[in-house]
Amino acid sequence: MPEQTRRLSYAEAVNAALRRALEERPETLLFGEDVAAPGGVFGVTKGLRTQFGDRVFDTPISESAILGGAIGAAMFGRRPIAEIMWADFSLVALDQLVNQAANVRYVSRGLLGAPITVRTQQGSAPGACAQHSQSLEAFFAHVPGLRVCMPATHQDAYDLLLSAIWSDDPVIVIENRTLYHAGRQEVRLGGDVPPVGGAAVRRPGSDVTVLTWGAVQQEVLAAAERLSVQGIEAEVLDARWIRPLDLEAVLGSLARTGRLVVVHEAHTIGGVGGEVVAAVAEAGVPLRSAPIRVGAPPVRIPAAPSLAQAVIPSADVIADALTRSVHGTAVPAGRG
Amino acid sequence: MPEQTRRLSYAEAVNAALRRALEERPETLLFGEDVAAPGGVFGVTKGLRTQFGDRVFDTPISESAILGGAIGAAMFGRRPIAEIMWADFSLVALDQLVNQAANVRYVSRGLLGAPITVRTQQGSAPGACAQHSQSLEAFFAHVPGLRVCMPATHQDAYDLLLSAIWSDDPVIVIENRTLYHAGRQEVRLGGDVPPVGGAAVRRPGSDVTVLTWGAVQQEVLAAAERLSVQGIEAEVLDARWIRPLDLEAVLGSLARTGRLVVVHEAHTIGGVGGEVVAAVAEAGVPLRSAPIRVGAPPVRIPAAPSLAQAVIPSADVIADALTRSVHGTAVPAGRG
Amino acid sequence: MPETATLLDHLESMRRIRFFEEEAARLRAQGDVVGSVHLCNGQEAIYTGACAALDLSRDAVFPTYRGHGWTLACGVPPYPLFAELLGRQSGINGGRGGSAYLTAPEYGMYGENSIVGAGAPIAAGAALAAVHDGSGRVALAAFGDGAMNQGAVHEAMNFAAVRRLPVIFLVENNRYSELTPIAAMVRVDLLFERASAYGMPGARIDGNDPSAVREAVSEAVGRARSGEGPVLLEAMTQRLVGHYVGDAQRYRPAGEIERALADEPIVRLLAVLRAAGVLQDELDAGADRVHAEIAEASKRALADPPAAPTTVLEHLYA
Amino acid sequence: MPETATLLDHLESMRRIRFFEEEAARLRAQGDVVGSVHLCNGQEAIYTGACAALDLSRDAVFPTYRGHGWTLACGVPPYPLFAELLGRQSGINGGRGGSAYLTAPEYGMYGENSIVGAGAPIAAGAALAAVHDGSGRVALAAFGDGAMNQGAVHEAMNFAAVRRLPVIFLVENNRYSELTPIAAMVRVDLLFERASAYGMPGARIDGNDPSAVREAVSEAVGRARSGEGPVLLEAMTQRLVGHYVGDAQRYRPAGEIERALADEPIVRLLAVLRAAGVLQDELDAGADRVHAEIAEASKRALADPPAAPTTVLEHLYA
Ligand SMILES: Cc1ncc(C[n+]2csc(CCOP(=O)(O)OP(=O)(O)O)c2C)c(N)n1
Ligand SMILES: Cc1ncc(C[n+]2csc(CCOP(=O)(O)OP(=O)(O)O)c2C)c(N)n1
Ligand SMILES: [Mg+2]
Ligand SMILES: [Mg+2]
Repeated sequence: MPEQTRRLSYAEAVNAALRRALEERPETLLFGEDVAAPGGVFGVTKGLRTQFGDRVFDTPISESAILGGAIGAAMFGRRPIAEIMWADFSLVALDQLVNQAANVRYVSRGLLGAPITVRTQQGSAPGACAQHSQSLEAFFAHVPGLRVCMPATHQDAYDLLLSAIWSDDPVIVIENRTLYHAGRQEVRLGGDVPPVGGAAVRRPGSDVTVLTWGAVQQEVLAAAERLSVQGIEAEVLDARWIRPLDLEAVLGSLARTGRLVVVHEAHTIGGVGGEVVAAVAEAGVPLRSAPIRVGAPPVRIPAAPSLAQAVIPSADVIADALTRSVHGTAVPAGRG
Repeated sequence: MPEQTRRLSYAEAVNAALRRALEERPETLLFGEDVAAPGGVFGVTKGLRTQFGDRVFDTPISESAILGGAIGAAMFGRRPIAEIMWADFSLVALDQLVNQAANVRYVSRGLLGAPITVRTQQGSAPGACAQHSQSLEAFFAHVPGLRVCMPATHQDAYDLLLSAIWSDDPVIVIENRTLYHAGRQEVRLGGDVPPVGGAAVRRPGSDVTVLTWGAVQQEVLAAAERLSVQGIEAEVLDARWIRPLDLEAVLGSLARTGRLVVVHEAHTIGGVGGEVVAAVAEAGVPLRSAPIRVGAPPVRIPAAPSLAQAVIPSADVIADALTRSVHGTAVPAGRG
Repeated sequence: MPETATLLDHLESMRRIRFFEEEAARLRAQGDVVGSVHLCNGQEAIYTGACAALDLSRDAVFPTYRGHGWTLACGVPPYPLFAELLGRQSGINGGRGGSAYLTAPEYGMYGENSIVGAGAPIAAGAALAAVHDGSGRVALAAFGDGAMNQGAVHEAMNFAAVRRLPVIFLVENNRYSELTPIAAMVRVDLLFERASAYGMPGARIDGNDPSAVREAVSEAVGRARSGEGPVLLEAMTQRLVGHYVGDAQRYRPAGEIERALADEPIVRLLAVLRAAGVLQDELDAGADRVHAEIAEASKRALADPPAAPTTVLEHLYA
Repeated sequence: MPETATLLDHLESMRRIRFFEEEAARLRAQGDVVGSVHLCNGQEAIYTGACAALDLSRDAVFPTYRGHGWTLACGVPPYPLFAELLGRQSGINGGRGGSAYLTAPEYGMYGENSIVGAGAPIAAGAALAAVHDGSGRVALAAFGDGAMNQGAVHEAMNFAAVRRLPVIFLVENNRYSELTPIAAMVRVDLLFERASAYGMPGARIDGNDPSAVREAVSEAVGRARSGEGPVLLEAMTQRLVGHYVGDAQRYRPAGEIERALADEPIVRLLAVLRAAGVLQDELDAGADRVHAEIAEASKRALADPPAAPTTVLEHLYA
């Protein structure tokens, strides 16, 4: 597909990627709850049923059938793109991803594969209940055999989804519904489909490295701008891919900043931030202050905005963590 | 129940705890697949159906019904003990633990609770396939509202299970089938039921702290003994409870040893070992060498023993990690 | 046919639900309530009829995110319910549950569930407890037609049938799953027919007639209390509104909602009552009373302060 | 009735499975094979009959951990299968799958599944692919009676029915789930009766007669290929052995296995062949041939080296 640039919303960028995949890869299928005739509960898949007919269809409310169906179709040569409306709902059918999709290639030593793309979205949004607010990337990222990405920009909504669909491995693409319709941006369409993996620098800086992923990136950038006024320059890295994680990029940045803060919306305990901090510590990189994880405290996500705001990482909390990291009020992370 | 000591297998210790709970707590129920008439596929629940009748029953192969049934019964005042035969199988019904059990108390602000105990077992055993070999504690440990323990000794098989049943929170007790019938030990029965939480020192040492949990502890102790001959004294801590994690015990030991190795059977990437190393790094404890995680490499667990042995942490691999930690061949974990 | 007094009670109950939903829609449209709000306009007869058949001092219902009607029919006053939707500290769950996940066990309302089908095994579990505590309690699991294709519902029904649990599975069949018609969900849309293969009775009932629902649920409760096990009831009804507030409903065929408006439970019951000789004035007076009650509750809740974050970390563990 | 030649083929196929399982039991008892081994002695007619009805150059079966019989019936030679059980490098999956999770897609055997019921939606997905690639391929999902109560199986059946997918759901009803009889699993043990409410045909068939299975599956394949959608077949059979090698089977009523032995597929087919005039010598010669084949394959596999750990990290990702 020839390169072109268009102003699109995040949702339209996803739609453009799906349209391109359906056009260029005849073996793709797109299905899930409300994705076809209604065009998706968030309008992301609008127009695809009309353009591609039966290759785009609505399913019953049966996540095991959706995911298992995708796996079986992939084993038989299709390239299914399945939607799980909320990441929270994947928990009724996680078996199909962990015990099934992740094993197909390994056990058959490559005779079979399960090149499925699972599109979902997650996170907190005003008024959403505890069963519609979780950030579950840690569940997927712990599974050998799965790939996991979390596009946080309009461009990545397009690029990462295509990388996922083009990949011959099962990939979980975790979008965020608060981004879908939050304004339009220039998005480069067409061109080569990027390979899986690789972090991106969203803001260069020399004082502290902030690794983040998902929609909370906007809070991180806001905090970084705020601190810049105070002369603290944070380098903001967007992991983009949670598995594989681009540790080299993190270590490269740390070599310059010597300070690490990891920010995600998910609960800190057992979250992927722990993996990052641990990997850095194992690498033995000298740090000038103790690493800091910023995420949700140990609590369920309450529905009332006044309560949710108190637990979802905000620019304030992040700025505070960055300040502590730089002013080293935290105990230094060990001496040789 | 009066204190007494008896020689029991790990399986008999579990059985004794269940019997005590069924005797002392009339509101307990025990159910799951093959647990009643057959006495369990591992013989763990033998005799309980005969002694307690309908309070112990066999269920269809319906994990969502088993776990959801436990939650509903708990909401109505029972204290169900449900068995999920393999932790791998919990993935067909994880929703009931994460989206349901974990939310009951929080959303109702304590008006309701879900005091369920889920007994399961996990890990690799000779010949077990990739769908019967996973160590999934990281999935449960990431969920606010759940408690998670992994008894690795005969005494803990008894004590921790009782703590779980007596707890008013949903608790996942992860046993290990390779321990069930591996010999008898003295087990103290009766007495007070210990509260939830708390690590245990399995072997004192001054050179390096090894935090571990689950059956791999035996490999850790073997490695520690081996190194002792070479003059390296490892302090082996059994976390026992993965959530809540006894970080104080770890920090206390590190204050003496200054070196950390975390060993678990689960995959290292995204595993609970990352949480431990990250929490220690955040605490800013000065370490004399970089922390090391030992776990399964990124791969599915193959069935052939010769292959499984190559991926499950062995005493050799652990001893090597301990040596690297002590001889600091690893890059020191940062200078102030 | 039940006596007029009973029918008037049903009318008031259904109006309370309808007027509550109309006010909730307004609050959502205004932005006082945020997030997804799923209204039950048109399905009121199910909640009114079923709750009239239950003994909520001991029985319990396990509904879905579309649960305002169930909550009101269980006896929760409109004020703390509005407050919950509004995220107020005075909400029935202090704002933690919100519109789609609130709970009021003290009224026999054992919690909405925002995971489709997940409430069915939980209700079966409550029934399991009832078998063992000898309380004679009955659990009622309510869910939609689309939920019938969720694995957990299947497991719950088989589990309840094989163990003869005192649970009632009540399908609110409005023939839509969110934005998708039932034809895309099942090949056979006679959902009650699934019951017999599990070994329990199944029946399709008129979900727009509170008396019919009450009768069917009463019979099911009787069976359950006497140890005869579960029942599957398929209550035929319709949504007069979108799946959520803001749903443009482009997917609904022309005339469908208009036709539904002619047959919806309140319109129907009003006709019955008029035919029974109840005066229009009396009926209007009743409407005014409930309107006033709702308006007052909404106003009061709106005036309350938002949920206080100070205690947000409490009650995660016992 | 099929001609004698066909019946002799069925006999050889069933004997290959039976003798393989007898040798596998010996290898497990000796400790050459480790871990759980689930044998299918007594259920051979299902695999032989079903595979005879499929075109395995394009169709595919999705069986369970009790899958040695399916694997052999699909044409996988005994040698690489023994080698897989033994964890040898020469195993059909190089030892990665083992007895309970092996796969041989090149033979139309799309993998055992050790998660009860999980293969059903995957088979439905393969059928979905067939609808789109115009290959006319059919998928067959095989699972036990106990799996019928797993949510994923329910979802798969409804999904296949509403989308008219070319998939056959074949229940191997041996009336046990591990150590528990079917009475604890379901209230109605006529499992095929669940089919009609999904909108697909369902039938109970004689799972001890390969010809009956072949006929029923052929008809189902015909329907599927011509776009008429899925079918649920309940093949009545029995386990002549334990759930796994080592299962003491204390849970089985006295005389049950003895009765089963009188009606098991090989005994029955031998009687039919004798009645058709086939000489005992010919039948015995056939048995000797297969015994020799199995013994040779086992011996050869035993002599092979264990799976080499050097490549254990390969093929996790493409
Ligand atoms: C497991 C799961 N899958 C999907 C959803 C998203 N979802 C919420 S409501 C709904 C439609 C439910 O339809 P139905 O069961 O008929 O109930 P109704 O909304 O019509 O009352 C869906 C798909 C969910 N909440 N949970
Ligand atoms: C989801 C899941 N739950 C439980 C098990 C444990 N398990 C393995 S086989 C089995 C019994 C299956 O019975 P059935 O479906 O009748 O098949 P059969 O073994 O009789 O062939 C059970 C409960 C499993 N493997 N997966
Ligand atoms: Mg509906
Ligand atoms: Mg069976």
